[in-house]
Amino acid sequence: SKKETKKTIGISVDQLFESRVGVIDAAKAELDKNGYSYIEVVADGDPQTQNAQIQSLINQKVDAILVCAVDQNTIETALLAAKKAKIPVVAYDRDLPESEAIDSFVGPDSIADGVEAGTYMAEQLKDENGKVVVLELLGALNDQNGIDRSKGFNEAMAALAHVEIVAMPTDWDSAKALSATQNAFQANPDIKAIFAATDTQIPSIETVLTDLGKMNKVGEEGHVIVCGINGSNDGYEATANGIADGIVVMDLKTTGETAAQHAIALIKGEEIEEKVVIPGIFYTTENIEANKDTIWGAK
Amino acid sequence: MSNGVDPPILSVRNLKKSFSGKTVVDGVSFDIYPGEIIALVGENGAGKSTTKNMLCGLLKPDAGEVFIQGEKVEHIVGYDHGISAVHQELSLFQSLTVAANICMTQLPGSAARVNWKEADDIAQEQLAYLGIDIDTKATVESLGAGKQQVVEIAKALLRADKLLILDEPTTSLTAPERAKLFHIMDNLKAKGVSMIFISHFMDEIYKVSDRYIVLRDGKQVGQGDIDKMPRNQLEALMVGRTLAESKIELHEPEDEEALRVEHLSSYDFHDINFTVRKGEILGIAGLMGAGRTEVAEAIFGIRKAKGCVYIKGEQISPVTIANMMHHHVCYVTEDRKTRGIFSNRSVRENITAANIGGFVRRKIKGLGFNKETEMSQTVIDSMKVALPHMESRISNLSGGNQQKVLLGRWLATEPEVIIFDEPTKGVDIGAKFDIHNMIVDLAKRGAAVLLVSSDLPELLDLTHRLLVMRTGHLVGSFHRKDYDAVNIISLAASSAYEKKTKENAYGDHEESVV
Amino acid sequence: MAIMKNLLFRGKWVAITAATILLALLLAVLSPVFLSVSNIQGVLIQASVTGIMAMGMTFIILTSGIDISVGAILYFTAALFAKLVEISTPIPLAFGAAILCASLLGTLNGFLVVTFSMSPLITTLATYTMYRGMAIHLTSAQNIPVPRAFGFLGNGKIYGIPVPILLFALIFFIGLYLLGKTRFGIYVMALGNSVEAARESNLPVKKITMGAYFLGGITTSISALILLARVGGLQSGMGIGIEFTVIAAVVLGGTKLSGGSGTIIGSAVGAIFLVLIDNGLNLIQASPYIYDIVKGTVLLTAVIVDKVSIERQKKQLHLQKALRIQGVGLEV
Amino acid sequence: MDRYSMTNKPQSKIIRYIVSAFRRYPTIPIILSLLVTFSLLAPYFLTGSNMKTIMATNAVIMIAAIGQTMVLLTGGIDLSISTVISASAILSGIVMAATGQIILGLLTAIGVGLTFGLINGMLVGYCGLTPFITTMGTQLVARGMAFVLSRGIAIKGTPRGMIDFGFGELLGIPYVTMVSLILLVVSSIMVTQTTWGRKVILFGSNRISAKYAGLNTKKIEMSVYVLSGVFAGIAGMISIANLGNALPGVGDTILLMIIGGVVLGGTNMNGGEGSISRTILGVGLLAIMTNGLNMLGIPFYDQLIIQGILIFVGNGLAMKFSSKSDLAL
Ligand SMILES: Nc1ncnc2c1ncn2[C@@H]1O[C@H](COP(=O)(O)OP(=O)(O)OP(=O)(O)O)[C@@H](O)[C@H]1O
Ligand SMILES: Nc1ncnc2c1ncn2[C@@H]1O[C@H](COP(=O)(O)OP(=O)(O)OP(=O)(O)O)[C@@H](O)[C@H]1O
Ligand SMILES: [Mg+2]
Ligand SMILES: [Mg+2]
Repeated sequence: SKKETKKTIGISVDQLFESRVGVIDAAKAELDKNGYSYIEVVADGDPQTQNAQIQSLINQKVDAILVCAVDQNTIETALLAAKKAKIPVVAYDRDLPESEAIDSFVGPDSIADGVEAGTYMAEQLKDENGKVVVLELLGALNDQNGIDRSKGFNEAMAALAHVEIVAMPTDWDSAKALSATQNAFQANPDIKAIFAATDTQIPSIETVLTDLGKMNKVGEEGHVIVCGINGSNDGYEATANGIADGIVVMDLKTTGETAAQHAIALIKGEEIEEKVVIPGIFYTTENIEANKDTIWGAK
Repeated sequence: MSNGVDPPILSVRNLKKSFSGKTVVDGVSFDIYPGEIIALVGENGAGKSTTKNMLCGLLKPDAGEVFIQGEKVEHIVGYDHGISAVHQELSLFQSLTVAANICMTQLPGSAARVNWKEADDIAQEQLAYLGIDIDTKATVESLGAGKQQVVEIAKALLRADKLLILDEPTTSLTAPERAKLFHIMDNLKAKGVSMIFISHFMDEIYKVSDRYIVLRDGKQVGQGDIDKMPRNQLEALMVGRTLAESKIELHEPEDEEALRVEHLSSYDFHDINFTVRKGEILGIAGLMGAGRTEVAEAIFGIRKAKGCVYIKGEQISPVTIANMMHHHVCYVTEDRKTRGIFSNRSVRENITAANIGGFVRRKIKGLGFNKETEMSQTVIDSMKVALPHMESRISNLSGGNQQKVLLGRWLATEPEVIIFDEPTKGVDIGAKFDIHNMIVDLAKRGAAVLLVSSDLPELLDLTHRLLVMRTGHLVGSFHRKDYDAVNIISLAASSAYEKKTKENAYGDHEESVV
Repeated sequence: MAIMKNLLFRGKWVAITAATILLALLLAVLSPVFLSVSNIQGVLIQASVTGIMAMGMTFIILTSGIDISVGAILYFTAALFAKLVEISTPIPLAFGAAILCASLLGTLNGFLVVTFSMSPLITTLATYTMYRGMAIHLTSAQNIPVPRAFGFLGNGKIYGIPVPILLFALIFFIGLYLLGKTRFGIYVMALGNSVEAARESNLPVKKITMGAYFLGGITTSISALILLARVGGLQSGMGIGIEFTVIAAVVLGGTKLSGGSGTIIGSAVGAIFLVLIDNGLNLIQASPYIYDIVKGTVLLTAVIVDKVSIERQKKQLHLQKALRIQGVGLEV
Repeated sequence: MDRYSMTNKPQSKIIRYIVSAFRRYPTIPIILSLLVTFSLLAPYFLTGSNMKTIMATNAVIMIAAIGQTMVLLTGGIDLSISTVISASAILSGIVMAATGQIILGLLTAIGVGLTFGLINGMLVGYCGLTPFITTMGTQLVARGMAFVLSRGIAIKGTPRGMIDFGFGELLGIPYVTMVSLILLVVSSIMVTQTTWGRKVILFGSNRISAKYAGLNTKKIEMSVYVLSGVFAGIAGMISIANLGNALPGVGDTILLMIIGGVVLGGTNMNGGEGSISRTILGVGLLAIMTNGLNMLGIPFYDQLIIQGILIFVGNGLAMKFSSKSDLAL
C-alpha cells in the first residue's frame, strides 16, 4: 500500500548494555547505508514488555523485525503474531533454536565460545598436579547465553578429571562478581584459574587479586589464569597487559551488519541462510595487540 | 513601659481566615495588655483554635492586621515574637526525651553541638518552676497523658515571653492538676506575661480570666470585662440562644444487674470489683493515670486482663471486643482523634463503622449499601450533629460534632451496657448539655452506664454512684447522697505509698485543692 | 524504669547485633576460613558500599521518608565521574563534580518530597526512573573504564587498613555525631516523630527534610566512587537494585520505617549482617540457585526475632508495672 | 446546622459530577491529553489492534495491581507480588507440562499465590511485622523458589489450549483482557460494595480506630495479603498465556510498574483512600504512555525520564485534588 516511502525495520532490543549496543549500532549503520529507516524499542529486561513492543511494531506495520529475545522461550507468541502478519523476523545475538516464527538467526554460538575458552584453560591446567580449583563466574541464571557459555566451558573442562569448578552467580553484575571472587578465594585460597562469563568482570577480578597480593601477570610465578568471553575494552586491556590470559572476542559488527542484510534480503524476497553463526575468536596475550582492530571494545 | 499605661502587647484588627471558601474566622479584633488573661470562648467550631493558629504564626490570615507592641507585623513567627501556644492536641515528640521536647524550640549550645547537659538543666528548671517532678531523661511516650500535658506546657512556657495561648489545656487534667495549672498562670501573670485562655469550662473561665471574647461562627459577637458579664448571658452569647436550666433528673435504677466485674487485674490495675445495674449510671473518678481508661478498655476486651466480666449474670469468656459487642456492650473512647474517628473518611462511614450491617437494607445478599445514607441521616438528626454534608470528611467537623458522631456510632448499636470515657472532653457547653441529657436518657431507658470522667461536676451531676481509683486500685465508693467533692478529690489524690516513695508528682496537691 | 524504657527504645540495635554475632558463630563453625583476618576484611570491604549508603538512608528513614532512587543516583554519579575522566577532566575535579551532583540529586528528592507533600516512595520512584534515564542518556549504556590510579579508593591501604573500610568507619562516626550531637540530628528525630508537632514547634521542616535526603545523596556518591574504583569501570545498570539492600540494612538495624526511632549503629551492623549472608553462602559453596531463598528466609527470621525481642521487653516492663501496682496495696 | 447551609452553593448537578469525577480521577485529564497527542503524532496509535495490544499485554500488571491496590488501601505494601507471579507461573508451568491439564495448572498457580499470601498475611496481620521488610523477605523466597524449580530456564510444554487462550479473542477483545476486566469488575465491587471492602478502607484510614470500632483488624489485614497473593497467582497464569511458557524472572521487572500504576491512579500509600477504578486509570496511563512514546520513536532512556516526570506530576495532581476535596472519596 505504501508507495515510495522508506521501508521501516523494527529493532527489538532486550536490554541496553555495551555489547548489545555494539550490535545494534552496526545494524543501524547498515540499514542507514541501504536507505532503510528503523524503529528501535528496548524491553529493559522484561519479556512482557518485549512482547508488547513487538506487537506494537506489528501494529505499526514495519516491514521486518530484528529481535534479540529477553527469553528464547517466551518470545514465540509475539513472533508468531508477526509471522501471521507476514512480517519477516531475524533473530540476532540470541538464538531461538526452537522458534517456528523466525526466518533467520545471526549471532554467536555461545556453547562454542565457552568451549573455546575452556579448551584453552584446560590446556594450561593439564600439567598441574593434584586437585585444581577453578572459579567460574556465571552470568545471569536465566540468561541463555550465560547458561550456554557455562555449558561449553564445563564441557571443555570435563576433560580434566582433577579439576573442581566452583561456580558463583553474578547476574552479569561486576559488583557481585567482585564479592563472589573475594569470597571464593577465602573458601579456596589456591584457586588456579578463573573463567568470567563476561570479560567486563576482569577488572573486578584484578581488584581481588591485588587485594590478596596474587596479582602476577601472565608468565610470572604464581599467576592465576584468567579467561573471559566478550571483547570489551576491559577484556582487551587486561589481556594486552597480561592480567588475563585470553578472551573470546565476539564479532559484533559482523553480527549487526549481517542481521540487517538478512532483514533487507527478506523484505526483497531474496533467499538467505537460516542460521549464520558468527564465531567468537580467541585471542591470547601474545596475539591480541596485533588484532586490536578486530576487537570491538578496544579503544 | 514605665510611663503610665503600657501599650498593648498584641493588637489584632479584623482578622479573617477561610478554608476552601468557608469563612471560619471573620473579623476578630482585640487588644491584650501585659499581664492580662483573656478568655476566648465559643462553641465547637467557632474558630477559636484557628484564631490561635493565626496568632502564633501557624496559619497565615487572609486579611487583617496584627500589631505587636504597637508595631505592625506582616508575618508572625510565634517563637521569635515571644508568642507561644499550648495546642489543643498534644504536639510532642513521643520517642524523644522530656528534656529534648521542652528545649526543642531553643536548643542550647551551637548547631554543631547541642549542649544536652544544659538542655537537661533548662528542662529541670522549667519543671521545677511548674512544681512538678518528671524525669527529664525519660521518653515522652513513657509518661501518662497528664504528665505529657505538663511537658507540653513547659515547652510552650520556654518561649512565651509576652503571650501564652492555652487552647483547652485542662481537658485532660483532673481537679488537682487544674488547680496547679491555675497557680502557674497566676505566677506568669504576675511576671507580666499575657495569656489567652480557651476553654469550655465556665467555672474556670470565671476563675482565671480578666476579660472575655466571644466567637460565634467565626464572628466576634462580644467582648468585655468578665466581672460585668453574668454567666448565663455569656452562655447565651456563645450559643445564640438561652440554655435551659440544666437540671438533671436521675431515674431510680432497676434491680437487675447488667455488668459485673470481678477480680479484674492487669499490669495497670489490681483486683477491680464492681457491679452496675440496669438503668444505673456509675461514675469512676480518679487522677490522670489512675488506670480508669485501662479498666474500661479491659472490660471491653481491648486490653488483656485476668478476672471475670459478667453481662446480665452471664460470664463472658473470652472477653473480646466481638463478644462484648455481641452482648450489646459498647465503649466510647477518650481519645477521639487516634482511637475514635477515621479522619479522612466521610461522616457517613464514621457513623456506620461499628455495625454496617445494621444500617443497610440489601436487595442482594452481601452487596451494596442501600439505605445507609438515609439511616445515617436519622442518627445525625437525633444527635443534632452540625455538618456541611454527610459525605464530608469527619476531620472537617468541629471536635464537639466529631464526638457526637462517635456517640451516634455506638448508640446505633443499641447497647445495653455503655462505657463512656471522657464523653464530653473538648465539647462545648451546648453539646455537653445535649450529651448529658442523652446519657441520662439512656439510663432512663434501661441501659447501664459506666462513666469515666475527669470533670468532677459532671460526675457529681450525672451519676448514681461513684467509684474512686488511684494507682490502679479502687479506693473508695460513694452513693449520690454522700457526694462530697473535697472528700472525693483527696481520696483520689492522697496515697501513703506515693508519699513514701516520692515517686508521684501529685503527692502534695491536697492543700492546693481545698 | 526510665532506664529500662531507654534501653527498649534506644537499644534497638541490640537485636540485630545479637543476630549478626549468631550468624558469625554459625559461619565460623561451618567454614574454617570464616574467621580469618582476610575474610573479615573482605566482609567489611563488601559491607562498606551498602553500609555507607545505609548511613545516609538512616537519616532519610528517620524523618519517616524513604529514598528508592539511591541506586539510580549511584549509577548516575558513577557515570558522570567516568564520563568526565574519559574526556580527561582532572580526577579531583571529576570527583568534586560527582559528589556535588549526587548531593544535588538527593536534595532534589528531599525538595520534591517536602514541597509537594507526596509520598516519598512514589516521589523517589519517579526520580529513580528519571535519574536512571539520565545516566543511560549520558553514557549510551557504554562501559567506561576508569584509570587504575583511581583504584586507590577501592584497593588502597592506609596503615594496613583498606581505604573503603576507613571511609566506612569515618562516615559511621560522622553519622553517629550528626545524629546524636547536633541540632540537625535531633530535628531529624523530631520530624520523624511528628511532622505536625515539628511544624508547631517552628522547626525548619523543609531544611531538615532536604538535609536528610542530601545526606542520602552524598553518601551514595561516596559509595559510587568506591564501587567504581573496585570494579574498575562503569557498567551499565551499575547499582540499580542496591536500594533494597540498603533499606533492608537500615530496617534490620532497628530503624522504624515510620520514622522517629532508630540508630546509626543498627544500620551499620545491618549492612554487615546482609553481607555476611552472601559471604557465608559463597564460603560454603551453596548452590547458586538457593541464594535468594536463604536470604529471604534469614531476612524474615531476623524481622521475627526482632519483633519477639521487642515483645519480650514490653512484657517485662508490664510485669514490673503490675508488680508495682500490686505492691501499692489498699492504703486509704 | 444553619452555619453550614450557606456553604452548599447550588451548583448544576452535571458540573458537580464532572468536578467530583476529576477529583476522584486526577489521571483522566492526563490520559485524555496523552491520547490526543499520540493520536495526532503517531498514525498507528489509535488503531483497534494497538489498543488491543495495550490491553492484552498489560493484563498481568493490571491483575497484580488489583491485589496491590487492596494492600495499599490498608496502608501496607506487598513487594513480594512480583516474584510470587514468577513462582506461581513456574509451578503451574511444571504441573501443566507434566499433566497437560490447564485447570490443574490454574489451581496450582492460585495455590502458590494463596500460600505466599497466607504467609505474608500471617506475618503482617497476626504477628504485626512491618509489611515492607516482611514482603521483601518473601519476595526473595518466592524468587528463589522460581529459580530453584526452573534452574533459571523457562518451563516448556505449555498445553496447546493455554497458548490458544493467549491468542484468542471474543468480539475483538482478547481473552486475557476479558479475564482482567472481569477481575477488575469483581474486585471493584468487592471494594466498594461489600462490608469487607468498607472495613478494609476504614482499617487503612485508622487501624486503631478500626480496632476500637470492633472490626476484626487482624483478619482484615491478613485478607488483603491473601487476596494479593491470589491475584498474583492468576497473574502468573496469565503471563503463561501471554508468553507461551512459564518464566522464572517474569515478575522481577514489573514491581515498580505495579506500585507506580496503583499510586499514580490516586490510591494513597498511607491507606484509607483509593479504589480499583483509580488503579485501572493509573496502570492504563502508564501503559498508554510507554506504548505511545515507543511509537513516537523516543529513545528508551528519554522515555524513562518522561515517565518519571509523569509519575510525579500525576501523583502530585492526585494529592492536590484529594486533599482539597471536601468529599471523602
Ligand atoms: N484545615 C482546615 N480545613 C478546613 N476546615 C477547617 C480547618 N481547620 C479548621 N476548620 C474548620 O474551621 C472551623 C473552626 O475550627 P476551629 O478548630 O478553630 O474551632 P474551635 O473553635 O477551636 O472548636 P473546638 O472548640 O471544637 O476546638 C471548623 O468548622 C472547622 O471545621
Ligand atoms: N506509659 C504509657 N505508654 C503508653 N501509653 C500510655 C502510657 N501511659 C498512659 N498511656 C495511655 O494513654 C492514655 C491516657 O493516659 P492516662 O494518663 O489518662 O492514663 P489512664 O490510666 O487512662 O488514666 P485515667 O484514669 O485518667 O483514665 C491511656 O489510654 C493510657 O493507656
Ligand atoms: Mg479548638
Ligand atoms: Mg483516661
